[in-house]
Parts: sequence; C-alpha cells; structure tokens
Amino acid sequence: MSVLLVPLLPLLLGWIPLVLGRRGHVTTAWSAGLVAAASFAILLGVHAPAVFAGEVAFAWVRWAPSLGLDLAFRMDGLAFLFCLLVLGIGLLVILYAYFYLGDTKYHARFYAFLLVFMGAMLGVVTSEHMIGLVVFWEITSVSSFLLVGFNNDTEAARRGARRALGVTGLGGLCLLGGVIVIGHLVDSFELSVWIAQRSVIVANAWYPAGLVLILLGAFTKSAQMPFHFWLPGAMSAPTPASAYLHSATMVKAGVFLLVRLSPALGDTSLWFFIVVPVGLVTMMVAAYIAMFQHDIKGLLAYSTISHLGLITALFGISEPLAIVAGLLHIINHATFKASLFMAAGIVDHEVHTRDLRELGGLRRLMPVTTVLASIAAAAMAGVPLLNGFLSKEMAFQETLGLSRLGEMQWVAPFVVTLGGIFSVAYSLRFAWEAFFAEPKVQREHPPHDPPRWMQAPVFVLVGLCVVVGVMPAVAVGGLLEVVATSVLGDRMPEYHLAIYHGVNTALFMSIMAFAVGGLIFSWRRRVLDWQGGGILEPTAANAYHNFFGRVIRIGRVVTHQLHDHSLSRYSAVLFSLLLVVGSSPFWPHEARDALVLRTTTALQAAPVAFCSLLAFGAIATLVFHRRRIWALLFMGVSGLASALLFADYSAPDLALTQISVEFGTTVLILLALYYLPWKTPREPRAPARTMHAVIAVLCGTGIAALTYGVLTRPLESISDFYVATSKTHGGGTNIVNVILVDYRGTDTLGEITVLAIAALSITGMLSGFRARRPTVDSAGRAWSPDTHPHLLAVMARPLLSLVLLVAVFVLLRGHNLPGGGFIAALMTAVALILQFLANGYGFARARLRFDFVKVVAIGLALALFTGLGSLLFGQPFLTSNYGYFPIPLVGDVELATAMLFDLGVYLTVVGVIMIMAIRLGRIGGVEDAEPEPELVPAPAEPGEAG
Amino acid sequence: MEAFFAAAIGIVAACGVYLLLRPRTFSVVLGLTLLSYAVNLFLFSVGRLQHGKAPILTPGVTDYADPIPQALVLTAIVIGLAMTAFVVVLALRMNADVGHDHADGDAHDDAPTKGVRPKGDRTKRARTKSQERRS
Amino acid sequence: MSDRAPHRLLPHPRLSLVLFVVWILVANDFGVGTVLMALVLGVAIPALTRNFWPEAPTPRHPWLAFTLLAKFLFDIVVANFTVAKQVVMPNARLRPTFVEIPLALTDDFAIALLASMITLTPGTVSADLTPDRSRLLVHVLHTDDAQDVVDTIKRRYEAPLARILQC
Amino acid sequence: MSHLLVFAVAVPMLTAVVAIVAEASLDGGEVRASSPRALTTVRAISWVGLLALLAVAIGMVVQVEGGDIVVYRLGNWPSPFAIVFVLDRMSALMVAMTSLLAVFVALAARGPFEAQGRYFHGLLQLQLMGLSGAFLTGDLFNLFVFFEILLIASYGLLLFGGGTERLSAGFTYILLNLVGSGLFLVAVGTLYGVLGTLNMADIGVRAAAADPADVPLLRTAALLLVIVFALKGAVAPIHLWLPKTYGAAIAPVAALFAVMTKVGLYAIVRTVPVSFGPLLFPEGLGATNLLTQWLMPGALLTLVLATLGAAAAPGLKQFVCFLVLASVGMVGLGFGLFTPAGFTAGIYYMVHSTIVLAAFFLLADLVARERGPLRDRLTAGPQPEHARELSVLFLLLAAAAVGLPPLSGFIGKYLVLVAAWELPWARSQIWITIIATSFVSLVVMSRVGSVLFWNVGVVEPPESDEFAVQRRDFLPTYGLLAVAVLLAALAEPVGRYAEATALQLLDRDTYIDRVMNDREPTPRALEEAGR
Amino acid sequence: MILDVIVAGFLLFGASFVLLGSIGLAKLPDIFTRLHAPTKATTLGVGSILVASTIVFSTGRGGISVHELLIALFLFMTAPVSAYLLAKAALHERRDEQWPHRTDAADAELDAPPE
Amino acid sequence: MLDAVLPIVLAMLLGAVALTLYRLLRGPSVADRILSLDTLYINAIAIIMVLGIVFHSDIYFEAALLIAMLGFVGTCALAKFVLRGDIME
Ligand code: NA
Ligand code: NA
Repeated sequence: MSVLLVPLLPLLLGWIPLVLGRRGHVTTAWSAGLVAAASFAILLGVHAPAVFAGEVAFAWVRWAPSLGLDLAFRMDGLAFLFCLLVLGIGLLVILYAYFYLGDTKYHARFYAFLLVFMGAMLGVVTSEHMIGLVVFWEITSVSSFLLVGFNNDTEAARRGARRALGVTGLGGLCLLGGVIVIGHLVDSFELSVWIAQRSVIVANAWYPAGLVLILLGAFTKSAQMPFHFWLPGAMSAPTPASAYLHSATMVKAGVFLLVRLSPALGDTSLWFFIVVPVGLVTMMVAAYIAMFQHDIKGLLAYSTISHLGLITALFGISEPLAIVAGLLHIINHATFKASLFMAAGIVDHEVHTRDLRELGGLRRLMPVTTVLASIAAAAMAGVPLLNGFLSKEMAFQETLGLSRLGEMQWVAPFVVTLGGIFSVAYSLRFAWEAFFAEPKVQREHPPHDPPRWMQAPVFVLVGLCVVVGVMPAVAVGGLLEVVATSVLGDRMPEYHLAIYHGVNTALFMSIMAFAVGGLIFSWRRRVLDWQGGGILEPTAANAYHNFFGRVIRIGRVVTHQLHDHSLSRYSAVLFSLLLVVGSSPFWPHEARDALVLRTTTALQAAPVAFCSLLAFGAIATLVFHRRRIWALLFMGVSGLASALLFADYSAPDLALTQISVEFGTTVLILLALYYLPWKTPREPRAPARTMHAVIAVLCGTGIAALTYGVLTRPLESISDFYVATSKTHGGGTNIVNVILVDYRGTDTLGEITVLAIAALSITGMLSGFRARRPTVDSAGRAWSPDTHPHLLAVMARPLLSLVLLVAVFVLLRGHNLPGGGFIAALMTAVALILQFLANGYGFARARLRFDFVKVVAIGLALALFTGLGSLLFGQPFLTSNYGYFPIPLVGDVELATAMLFDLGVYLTVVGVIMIMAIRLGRIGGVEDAEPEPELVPAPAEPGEAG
Repeated sequence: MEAFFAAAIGIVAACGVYLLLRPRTFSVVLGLTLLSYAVNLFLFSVGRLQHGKAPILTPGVTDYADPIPQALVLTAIVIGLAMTAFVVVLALRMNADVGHDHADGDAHDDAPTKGVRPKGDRTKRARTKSQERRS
Repeated sequence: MSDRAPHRLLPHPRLSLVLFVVWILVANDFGVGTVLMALVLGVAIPALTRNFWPEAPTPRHPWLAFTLLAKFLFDIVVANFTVAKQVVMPNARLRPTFVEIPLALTDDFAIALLASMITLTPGTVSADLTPDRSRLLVHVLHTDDAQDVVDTIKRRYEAPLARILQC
Repeated sequence: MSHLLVFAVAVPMLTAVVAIVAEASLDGGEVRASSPRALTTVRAISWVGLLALLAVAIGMVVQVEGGDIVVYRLGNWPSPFAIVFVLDRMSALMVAMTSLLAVFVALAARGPFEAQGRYFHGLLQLQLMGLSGAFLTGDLFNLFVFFEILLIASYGLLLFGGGTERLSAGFTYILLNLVGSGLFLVAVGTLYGVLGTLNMADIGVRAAAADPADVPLLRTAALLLVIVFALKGAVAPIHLWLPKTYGAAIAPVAALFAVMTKVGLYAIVRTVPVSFGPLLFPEGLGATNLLTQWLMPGALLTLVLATLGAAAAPGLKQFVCFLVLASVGMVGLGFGLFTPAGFTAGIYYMVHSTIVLAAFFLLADLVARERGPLRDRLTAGPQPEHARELSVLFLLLAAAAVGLPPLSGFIGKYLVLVAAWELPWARSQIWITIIATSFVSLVVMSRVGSVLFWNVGVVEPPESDEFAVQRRDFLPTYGLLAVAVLLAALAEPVGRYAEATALQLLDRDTYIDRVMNDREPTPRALEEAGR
Repeated sequence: MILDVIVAGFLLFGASFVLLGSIGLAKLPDIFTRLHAPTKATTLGVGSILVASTIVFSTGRGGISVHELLIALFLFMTAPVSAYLLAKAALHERRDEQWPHRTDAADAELDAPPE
Repeated sequence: MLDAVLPIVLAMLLGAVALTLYRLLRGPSVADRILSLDTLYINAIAIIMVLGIVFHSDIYFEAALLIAMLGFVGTCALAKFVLRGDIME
C-alpha cells in the first residue's frame, strides 16, 4: 500500500505550505521540503530494496470501478527511476527555490503548486491503471499552468502559461481518448493487461487510432515538433520551476509514456514510422534553433526539446539497446539540464538579465557558477568523461542500421549527427558568451556568486554528471539494469557501460559533431547575423496563435449572427425545424402509401359556416394587423367562431370557456393597448416577408394535414370508462367537469397554479409602475371628457347582482351540467370589471378593498387541501368523495369534495383576473392611496356564500 | 367535413405563424392568440367531430363525444389565458421601459416607434438601469 | 331621488325579488331546495354588493308601471315592423335626424330607464346626454317631424316614469 | 402506498401559498419590493419548505434505490384513466438534485437579491412545484401542465428584479416557449387522436400495437414532442434563446436555471423509450434511426456552437451561459445514444453540470460585484478584494466544467466518450467533436481565468453598498462546489446509481407493467369498468 | 305538431328580424342609422327565437323551461347601454363632441383603406 | 315541419352573420366595427339557441347567456376605449 503514499503524500499535503504561508518563507520551504522528503524516504526506504530485488509492488485505490475508473499504482524499476528523479531533483529545487524566491510575496503558493505537481508527476510515473495515469497527467498540466503563470503580472508569463496548458491539455485529451480506445480493445485499463495482450492490441483495426491519440499525448507533453512551441514560452516560469518541470520531470512524462507503453504498443511499423521521424526531426531542428537563442533559458528550452527528440527517437526505434540508451539519456539529461537551468537562474538572479548579448565576463565575478555551468554544458554537448557523452554515444550507435528504413538507413545517423553538431555549437555558445567572453555591459553592482546553499543543488547535480560520466557502471549501472529490465523483461540485452567502446561509427559521429560544431561556433558572428533560426522558430506558435485567433473571431461572428435575440428569427428557425423534422416520417415512399383515409363525414352547413367565420377572422386579423384595434375585433370574430364550433360539436363547456377567455383576453389587451402604439408601423428593413409567408403557409398546411390525418382514422379511446364511472364513482353527470375536478384534478390544480403565478408575476412586473397617460388618441383627438358615461354607470349597478347570481348558479351546477368554477369565476370577474369600467377605478376599488392576492392564495389552499384531505382517509391525493345528505324539506342534497375543489378553482380564478385587471387599471397614475371617505367593510366574496 | 375543418385550422395556424414572425410585440401577441385558437381546435377535434353528443350523462343515452380532449382543451385555454395576460403585460412594460415594442432583439434596438409612446419618468428608468448593473 | 339610507339587510327589496325569480328561472326547478336557495341569494347578493348601489329608488304606482311596461312592449312590436320597412327602403329616401329632448327627470336611474326605453323602441336611439343631464340627444332613423318625436317620448314615457319614480 | 410523491408537489405548493399570504399580509398591496420584515418571515417559511422537500426527495431516493417503481394513482383511479405519478430512480434523482440546488439558490438569494422585487420565495417554491411535478408525472398531458407551471414560474423569476434587459430577454424566451407549448398540445393531440390515451405507459402499449398505417403519423407526433423538449432543453438549432435569457436573470435565478434545460432532456429520456420506443426504434435501441438522425447532429452542433460562443463571450456570465449550452450538448450526446452507457453518461453529466454551472453562475456574480464598474466583463481590471477565494473557486469550477480530472466533469466526459465508443455510427463524430471542443474550451477557460485573476491592476476597493460581497456570500458557492467534489469522490455510488437508472429508463416493459397493472387498492367496481 | 308549427313560426319570425337587423347594419348609410339595426335583432329577433326555445323545452321532458327569459332580460338591460356607448364613440370619432354635424371630410378620412 | 324550417332559419342567421362581417370589414369608423362585432354576438346567440333546438338540448342556454353578458361588457370596453383610452380609469 505504501506505493500510493509516494505520489499521494505530496499531492494531498500540498496545502500545508499555504496554511503556513504567514509563518515566513523558511517555514513554508521547510514544510514543502519535509513533505517531499517524507515521500522520498518511503521511496528509498521501502521501495528501493524491493525494486532492486526485481519485485513489482502494486497498490489500488478503488475510485469508481464500475465505471472503469480506478487509481492503481505500480512500483517497478521504471517507476522507481522516475520517482527518484522527481523527488531527488524536487528536493534540490525546493532548496534552490528558497534562495531564488527570496522574499517574493507569494512563495507559499509556489511551494503548494510545486508539491501538487510533484505528487501528480509521481502519480503519472507510478500509475498502473491508465485512466489514473490520465488523471495525474492532467493535474501536471494544470499545476504547470499555475507555475508558469506564477509571475502573472507579465503578459509573457500569462501567455506562456495558457499555451502550456492548451497544448498539453490537448495532448491530455488525446491521451484520454487513446487510453479508452486501447482499453476497449482488451477490456481493461491495466498496464499489465495491456502488456500481456500486446498481440491482441496491435492486431486490432483500431490500434492505429488509439496509438496516434496516445502518441499525441506523449508528443505534446515532451514538446515534440510541431507541438514544441509551448516549452520556450513556458520559460517565463520562475527558474526553479523551469529547472524542475521543463528539464527533469514534466517534459519527461511524454517520453516516460513512450517507454512505459512500448512493451504494449511499441515495436510496430506504425510506431516506428511515427515516433522515429518525429523524434529525429525534433532533435535536429530544435538544436538548430537553440543556436540562435539569445535568452539562455530559451536556449536551454530548445536544447531540452532537442534532447527529448533524441530520446523519443530512441524509444521509437524500440530495439532493446535503444531503449536502454534512451533511459540512460533520461537520467543524464535530467542531471545536466536541471543544473544548467539552476545556473541560468543564478545568473539571472545575480545579473538581472538572461540575454547572451548582454552577458559575458562572469568567469571572474562568479567563478564557482562558471565552473559548474561549464561542466554541465560540456555534458550537454556530450564531452567525454561526462554523462552526456555516454548516452549520446549509445544513442548514435542505435541509429545505425535501422532495417525498417531500408534504403534510407543513412538518414537517421545523418540527422542525429546534424543534431549533435548543433548541440555542440549551442553548448559552446552558452558557456562562452555567458561566462568567458568579454563583458559587453559595464555594471554598477558587479554580480557575485550566490550563497553556498543556493549553489549546493547545482553542485550535487553536476557532481552526478561527472560521477556517472567517469564511472558509469558503478554509478548507474545497477539502476539502469533494474529500470531497463522492468521495461524490456526478457528482451533485456547484453550491454556494458563504459567510457570508451573503441573506434566505432558512433565515435566517428561524435568527432564529426565536435569538429563541425566547433566550426560553427567559431563562425557564430556570421551565423547569428544570418538569423536563420528565426525561420523555423515561430511557425508552430504562430499557427497555434492564429488558430485561436480564428476560433475567437469565428466565435464572435457566429455568436453575434446567431444570437441577435430576434424573436422572429428564432421562431423562424423553430418552425423550419418543425417542418423538416415533423415531415421526416413521411419521406419514405411506403409511409405515404400507408396514409389510407378511412372515415369522413359529409359537409354540414353550420360547421362549414363557423369554419369560414374562423378563417375569415384569422385572415382579416392578418390583413389588418397594423391597425391594432381592428385586428383585435377580427380576432374576436375568430374567437367567437371557435366557441360556436365547440358548441356545435358537442362541447358546451368548451364553448363557455372559450367565450370567457376570449373576452378576458380582449379586455387585457385593451388595457395594455392604451399605453402601446395603436398602429404597427411598416418596418424600414423588410424582414424576410416572403420567407415568413412560405414558412407560415407550410406550417398551416402541416397542421391541416395533421388534423385531416387524425380525424379520418378510427379512434378507440379510453373514454368509455368515464361514461361508465362519471356518475357512479365521480358523482357528476358533466363528464368534462368530473374529469377536471376528479379524474384529472391534478391538471386543474396545476392550471390554477399557472394562473396564480401569472398574476403574481404580473404584480411583480407592474409593482410601482406608472406610465404617462396619452393625452390624445391615435388620430390625435382629445379624449372625450365624459369619464363615466351615464347610462353605463347606472345600469352596471343592477347588472352586478344579476351576473353574480348567475355565477353562483354556474358554479354550483358545474358538476352536473355545463359550467363550473372557472366559468363562474370569469362571470364574477366580469361583473366586477364592469364596475371598474362603468364607475371608475377609484369607485370600484374603494368598494372592493381586499387583497386579491390573498383570495388567490386561499383558493389554491382550498383546492390543495381538498386533495390532501383524502390522505387522512388513507386514500391517494385528490380521491373524491360525495354523498347525498337528506335535509328536511329540501330533500337529498348532493355534497361532493369535488365541489370544494371547484370552489378553490373559483376563488383562484376570480382573484387572478381581478389582480390582473386592477394592476393594469392602476398604471395610469390613479393614486391608490386616494383618501377614502369612509371605511366600508370589505364585502365578502359572493361565491363563499354558495 | 374533416377536410374543411382541417383547412380552416390550417388557415388560422398559418395566419398565426405569420404574425408571430412579425417584429412587433403586438403582432406577436395576435399571432400567438391565433395560433392557440388553431391548436385548441385541433386538440379538441382529436376526439372527432360529433354533433349533439355533449358528454353530459343523460338517462337512456349511451353515445357521447369523447370528453377527454374537451377537458384537455379547457385546461389549455385557461393556461393560454394566463400566458397571454403575462405576455401582454410584458409587452407593455417593454414598450414603456425599453422605449419601443420591437420583438426582434438587437436588430432594432434604437428604431423609433411612431404613435403614442408613453415613457416612464427618467429617474425611475435610471434607477432600474443602476439595479441592472448591480445584479 | 331618495335620501334615505339603504336598509342594511335588504338594501334593494325589488332587486332581491328579481333575483329570487331569476334564480328559479335559471334553475328551471321549483323544488323546496331551489326556493330556499333563491331566498338566500336574493337577500345575500344585494346585501353583499350594496356598496356598489348606494341609492335606492323607491317606485310607486305599480299599476301605472304595469301599463307603462305594456305600452312599451306594444311599441316595440309595432315599431319593429315600421322600422323593418325603413331599413329595406332605399337609403336615399331615409330622413334620419338627431333630436334633443329636454329632460324633466332628475333621478339618475330614471334618466337611464328613459334612455333605455327610447333605444329599445326601434327607430330611436339615445345617443348622448349633456353633462348636466338636462338634455338627451336621440337619433331618429326616419322622421319628418322631429318635434313630434320629442313630444311623443315625453308624453308616452317620460311623464309616467316621472310619476312612478317620484321625481 | 407512499404519499411522498404527492408531497414532492404539495409541499412546495403549500409553502408557496403560505409564503405569499404572509408576504401579502406583511407588505400590503402596493410596494415595489419585499420589506425586510416580510422577508424575514417569508424566508423562514421558505426554508421550512425547502428542507421538507429535500427530506421528501431523500426519502424518495431511498425508496427506489433498490429498483422499485412506485406508482401513485392520483384520485385512486385505475391506470390509464387518470393521472399517475411514477417514482423511479430517474425521477427521484431529478427531484433530489433540484431540491438540493434550491437550497443553495435560496441561500444565494438571501440579502440583496430577494429584496429586489416581490414574492421571490413564492415564485421559487412554485418553480419547484412545477419541476417536481414534471419529474414525477406519468401522464403526457399532466407533463404539459407541469411544464407550464415551471415555465411561467421561471418567467416570473427571470424578470425578477426588473430592468430593460430582463424584459426584452424575457419576451423572446417566453414567446418561444409558448410556441413550444402549442406544439406540445399538437403532439399530445395527435397521439390521443390516434391512440386514444395519455398515459405514457399506455401510449407505449398502444403504439407497439399500432396499425402500420398510423405509424408515420405517430412518429411525427413523437418527433414534434421531442422538438418541444429539445426547445426547452436548448438543443441546437433551437438553443438560441438561452444565453441572453440566462444572462439576464439575477444570479440565484440563473443558478436555478442550470436545472431548467435538464428538464427538457429529462423529458426526452423519460418519454422516448417507454412511449415511443416501438415507433422510433424499429430496429431496437442503440441503432441510428429517425430520432437519432436529428438529435445527434443537434447535440453535436450545440456543443460546437456553445464552445464558439464561450470563446467569444464578452463577460463571465455570458461565458457561463455558453457553458450551460455546452453541457446540454454533452448530456444530449449521452442521451442521444439511447444505450445504457449513453444514459449513464448523460445522467452523470447532467447532475455534474447542473451543480457546477449553478456554482459558476454564483461565482460570476461574486466576481462582477467585486470588480466595480467593469462588472464581469472580460477585460483587465482591478484585483478583486477576495481575489484568493475567487480564484480558487474559479480554478476548481473551471476545471470541473471543462472536464479536467479528477473532478466531476472529467468523469462525465469520460463516460460520454466510453458510451459513444460502443456505437460505431456515433463513434468518430462524437469523439472528434468532444476532443476539439474540450481543447478549445480549455484554452478559452484559461484565458478567462488569466484575464480575471492574473491580469489585474491596483486594488480598487469597490463602492460599499448592499451588493458588496460579504464572506457569507461565498457559502452557497462553496456548498455547490463541495457537492461537485463529492460527485467525483463518490463516483462509484453515483455512477452505480446512474447506471441502474439508465437501465431502468430503458426497461420499458417493467415500467409499463408497473404502471398498467398497479391496481391493487382500486375498488373492484372500477376495475370492472376499466376492463 | 301544432307546437311544431308555432315554434317554426317563431323561429322564422325571429330569424327574419335578426337578418333584417344585419341587412340594416350592412346597408344603412352612416353609423347613427346603423345603430338602429341591432336593436331589432335584439328585441324582436332574438326574443322570438327565445320564445321558440322556451316552447320546445317546456314541452319536451315535462317541466317548463323558462330560463331563456333571463337572456331576454339581460339583452333588454344591456342593449341600450351598448347603443348609447357606441353612439358616443361615433360622436367622438367625428371630432365634434357636443352635437354632431356630419362632415364628409371626416368620413372620407376614416374610409381610407388600410395600408 | 320543424325539421324543414330549421335549416332555413339557420341559413337566414348565417346570412345575417355574413352581412355583419361585411360591415365589420367596411367600417369605416371604429364604432361601426364595434357595432358589427356586437351584432355578430347577437347573431351568435340566436344561432346557439337554434342549435339547441336542432340538437334538442338545453345545455346551450349558458353559452347564449354568457355570450350576451360578455358581448355586452366587451362592447362597453371597446367603446370606452375609443372614448377615453383608459377603460378602467
Ligand atoms: Na365545467
Ligand atoms: Na378524485
């Protein structure tokens, strides 16, 4: 289980420096160091013996196994090597960072990010479960984003961070995809299974897809061309982060992945022909570009890319010895490159510039740094007796005789040698121009070597370079053996680490590299003036930049074009979609043949007339829609025609409701129209009238076809049930009403809720809203001075009682005959509105002084409690009950809970209509706080009496 | 009869759709109302067109029109009323606050409206704007 | 116009009676239950809504009222036939005109009643009232003698109404 | 018989009624906004209701977790003659998610927001009532009714606080939805006109036995219905209304709206397998067919357009609106597959995105309130006062939203990818789109964060007003984030539940059997009448 | 049978007056003359049809049916009010709010065809 | 007898409706149009009563009554609108 402690300790304890942040830099640095050290201790104390004994330890964290998500860890040689690098260099970096950051404000954050990164990186290298690997992989991207953007007050840092995240994030996505693909081929995400099932994987048709996706992940992370450009950009990170992430660890994740998966996916032609060319080209081109870098970190970044390219190429070759060489180069590169970065950081820290054109002469001022950096640079160039030489020789050797290249075998060594030449050149340039050349700028405060402890990490690393270079077998022989075995298993080749392998082609290539590289260095003035480096460098970065520029531009255009919030545009889209999708079932020929019409009825005079009236009203509304009042009248014709059709076709309740609603709508629109323009002007820009007409006609045709289609086929519905049970079990003869208050009472409850919400929202919209009254009508005439026409004012009074009486009647008998709560409520509201119309807002409101919001609430509560009441009797919600109660003289009186429910409906609807009318009626600035002459007791609702 | 009925519904729906596509709130309200007429009639008609069979139980009568579509339409009509009222008030407030009764969003934001156009007083509009900014 | 404050429970007894009858009418039933209900509502509704109709006209002379009603219904029938002819005859021969009727009535309700009767009788329509309610504007569909129309209305309707409603 | 189902509707309704009466009594008729005194009372009432609803929801989840389908026959009538509520894993999950979200919404509304108008809590409760009902009902027309409730409540909430932007944004939203409601009725009408029933299960039964001559007509009806749901779910190309609408709402309402699009998507997965399976999937589930040929491109287009919109968004809130749209695309991709894996992915992603994006809306508001006159505009500005909290929240929410591991978005995306892999016809299109859009949104997200939290100038204390950010204003955002983290940490149980839910949703026979044969406590006479 | 004849008579009579009312509405020359037309439809037209209905339903299944009278009552109460308001509206539309003086110009403007 | 007369009666009433529509279209004044709509409502009452006789059902009574009531209030509202604009001042 301790395997998982190695990554999880730093990952989960990453917050500690944040908490200790206020205690000062020393404390935070120590806390970070201790966390890393704890992990390191576990690694060395617990795992090292086991790993060197050839054992592989596993640990599982069950996350979501049923979804295929798990975290599984393995500690084998390869994992151990990377853990060693991550933790060892990590500790050195923390030490280095303590001095480098000095009194930076946000140091705690830095250590926190660093620990999280460290944990994630350890997670990547110890993952057995590939999804887990992706998880950690992405965390490294995010934490790297945070570290690169640490100095976020500069645009360069922000852009560098975003790019790093973008490119590695894209890789992470591809990796996820690839892992899923390969995982599905063998039905497992476990590395062991993948390795065991290699033959199954590579034989599958989806292997190429999965492989390409995974390789994209590896290439982006390891900054292989053309995805390399993020790494130079990431140099705006604080140098400790660069030393850590961009030399030793994160960028190695890509090559780690290659070597980790090579037993499962590698050694195929596809693998070879993708990985090797990418690696070789990257190696050569990056080294070439590095020569032209003036920023020492930039130079080191391209150098890193180049070395990663070499490692990539070696893993692409897949020969056992190539893999060994690659592994060795990983170790070596980590040591010399980290030390170089640290040295660069020291220079930057002391001299405050990293530009080779401004540096020089540090040899005297900073002798220790000069020695260390020079040794490391020599290792980078591949000078014998240093570690870089060893692995480079092995690498050169492995590029020879690649049988897969056939006739073109010479290409690989040629390219590698070119890369070697450029490496030598840029290494020389780095060391010479920074330390040995004459100083170009005179400085007021001459720089000096940093504190001893800041140099200590560099010293350690450079020491390693030398030790490995001088006695490789002793220093790394055992480790390399274990690591290589964990990758190659029984393919483990015979090899021996030695400083000198005799005269071979590789040696010849090395000599070539030094000779030509030295030549180039000596011609550096001319070479630099030629500025050839600029040709290749920005291409990929520009492409990326342009790509996002274009995405954002397209996004803007598309979004702006689409989202103009034009209702007519949106509706046109909706209707068009309806036409296309709705008609699609009829596209196949058989479907149209299936439309056999079965039953039709003859034309009858009355409905034909009503239908004509309906269509007449609609067409007239359309034709005259610019004259708003006219349009309203014509719409009234259609409404009336609807009601007549309902009445004619056996739906008396519907006819009643339609008339009522039609009236309500008209009054509401009239109330609002007073404050709206009375005419609809023609639009200056004709908005696609023809297209709209076509859409409208097609929609009309569509719904007509649907109507015709439905009406001409037989119907077998559930309606018989209602006929059978309405009276006997529902207690009413008006089936529609029994449906409304009983069978489908929940619908009605919902319906009155809708009304209530509408009223509430309207209250909200109109609260405190006052609009100026127009002083003239649409024709410019002054209003009639007669506010309350006499005849209406007088006649409204007796009519009130009369209409209320009828409303009570309609309410009470709705269960058995047409009528019911809704219609009764509308009648009541009409009677009350008539009072407003006839005698004015002030008069009527003074006599109707209750808050209709409460009436609505009471109504809703009544309906709801009627429904809930049945729960008390162990019956489901809204189970109705009714009975006949003998009352002296009167006879049996039917009382049904449904009636109570209908009363709730009644109250709600009355309240709602009155709220709407009153709110709208009040807009015109009638002061509500009009002094009342006497306080009239609020009349109770007449309905309550019933 | 079915064809005639269907045609009438189709015409109403077409008029409604066309009006809905107009760029003014009032036309939209008209269109919506017409469309709901068409929809309600359609929904009602799926119980089939039957004369003199109102679903009110009468002794000795066994054949009734399907009551379910009627109940559905009833509910739909009432909900439609609520919605229409809401939209009308919304259109009213828009006209007062935004200063026009365009329903086509950004395209016509500053197009002047002819005719009577009452406005809320300046201070109130300023206040709503500042609230707008804050939320 | 009556100055007397309306009764609390029975503000409009005649209205209550009308409501009682109307209830029985609409219920189409004459059972005890219906009658009881009619009574309850006949009392309750006017009582609950009395604020909307604070004044209470108190008609007298029921017989006179009855004859006025009969006369009025008769006029409706007769005038309908007369007007039917006028409607179908060519427009050119129509001689429509407005007449003004100086009102002797002062009670709001009485004036409204008179105006209604004038309108319900085909051939004449009450079109407007001066703000001081002293003159009623009536449109006549076809007449040669405007003064005759005024006189007829005043004699046949206004006078009896004034007596019945005491004003 | 479990009355929990009806309580899920009745509790918020009753709470709303009580809250409205209380507010109307305390504030009287004509005030522009709720008074502090009224709010204290109403808030207490609302909290009681919210917690009660949450308890009901948890009770429901517990009840059906084992796989039960609870049928509640309203009015005690046998199926399919009256309305039934059906509780299964999916509906329980939806109610639970909504009520949990509502708790945080109410928390976020506390203070300046709820006092910007009247009846906030009443409307909130009614919105919850509509949502619960829509999730529970097993009747197509009743679904329409509850849709109307939740829509009109959402209109009220959308306009809450007033202002011109809300008004004009609301108009488009409302009108489009009203057209949608009309269509809903047309579809229901057609179904009833051919099949003669409204119960979702019964429709499924009758559709399976439909005369072949009726099938095209029924398919049209089913597709129209799906379009209605897609309109509410904001699936392209009928998604256009969403960004401005959500962007106009006050933050707590926008947060609540994170669940609104999911209602439309819920309705699709609820109705299509049970009611329309035989019509739309003649070759069985999982094959490409009449529905998926529209739905799948729609979801893909949604995802692409949403990503483009996010890239172009001028402000953080707009940005989140487009993320909502993107989440619709992702959920749509999962649901659109109509396979157990697809549904599992869709369900997980739905829960994840609802919670995370709700939190994101709240965060966007906090950011806007701390940046003075710049509000949430994505340009360099002053350092927010609570920059540290805000940036941590942003980082985590952004990572979750964009699908970075180990947060919930990653799991959701992973599940969608896995589900899509199973179907060769969907594989490449979905994979390419998801990878491409995830890439773009990752970059865009990093730009947004970089602009808001890195590219900052001098500290400029915002004017201290009622909208100044207090510590406690972070609480709901933290809470939602905690839920999101739990979703990832407890991926196993959540995933299992989602998978079981997916299987249950696709198991039409069991559903139909439970609904149609649940007649145990019905009076015998009724049963006979029903036969 | 006799009843049938009576009912038929009332119906025809009523319908004739309703029709006449509409003929008047369509044919008469100006708004004030047209106002007279519906009065006929209301009183004698609908009145007769209501009587017919009363007879039919009072003789059908026992018990008399007189509730149609309520409609008549209602129409008699309201028709004058409508007419009065419409007359006032018409007067208002003629721009002369005191007493009417027909101006052809005003009519011509109102007659202008819609856009 | 009645069966023979009813279609004629219905035809006459529908003819009346058509004439009303003519006036509704022609106007010219808004008052004319309101008057036409009012008349249309009266015609509708007649038609509904006749339909009641045709189908021998007295359930049409309420519809007729309601049309009478609402037609009246509607006409009042429209006329008041022409006169005063604000119908509930
Ligand atoms: Na009813
Ligand atoms: Na019931």
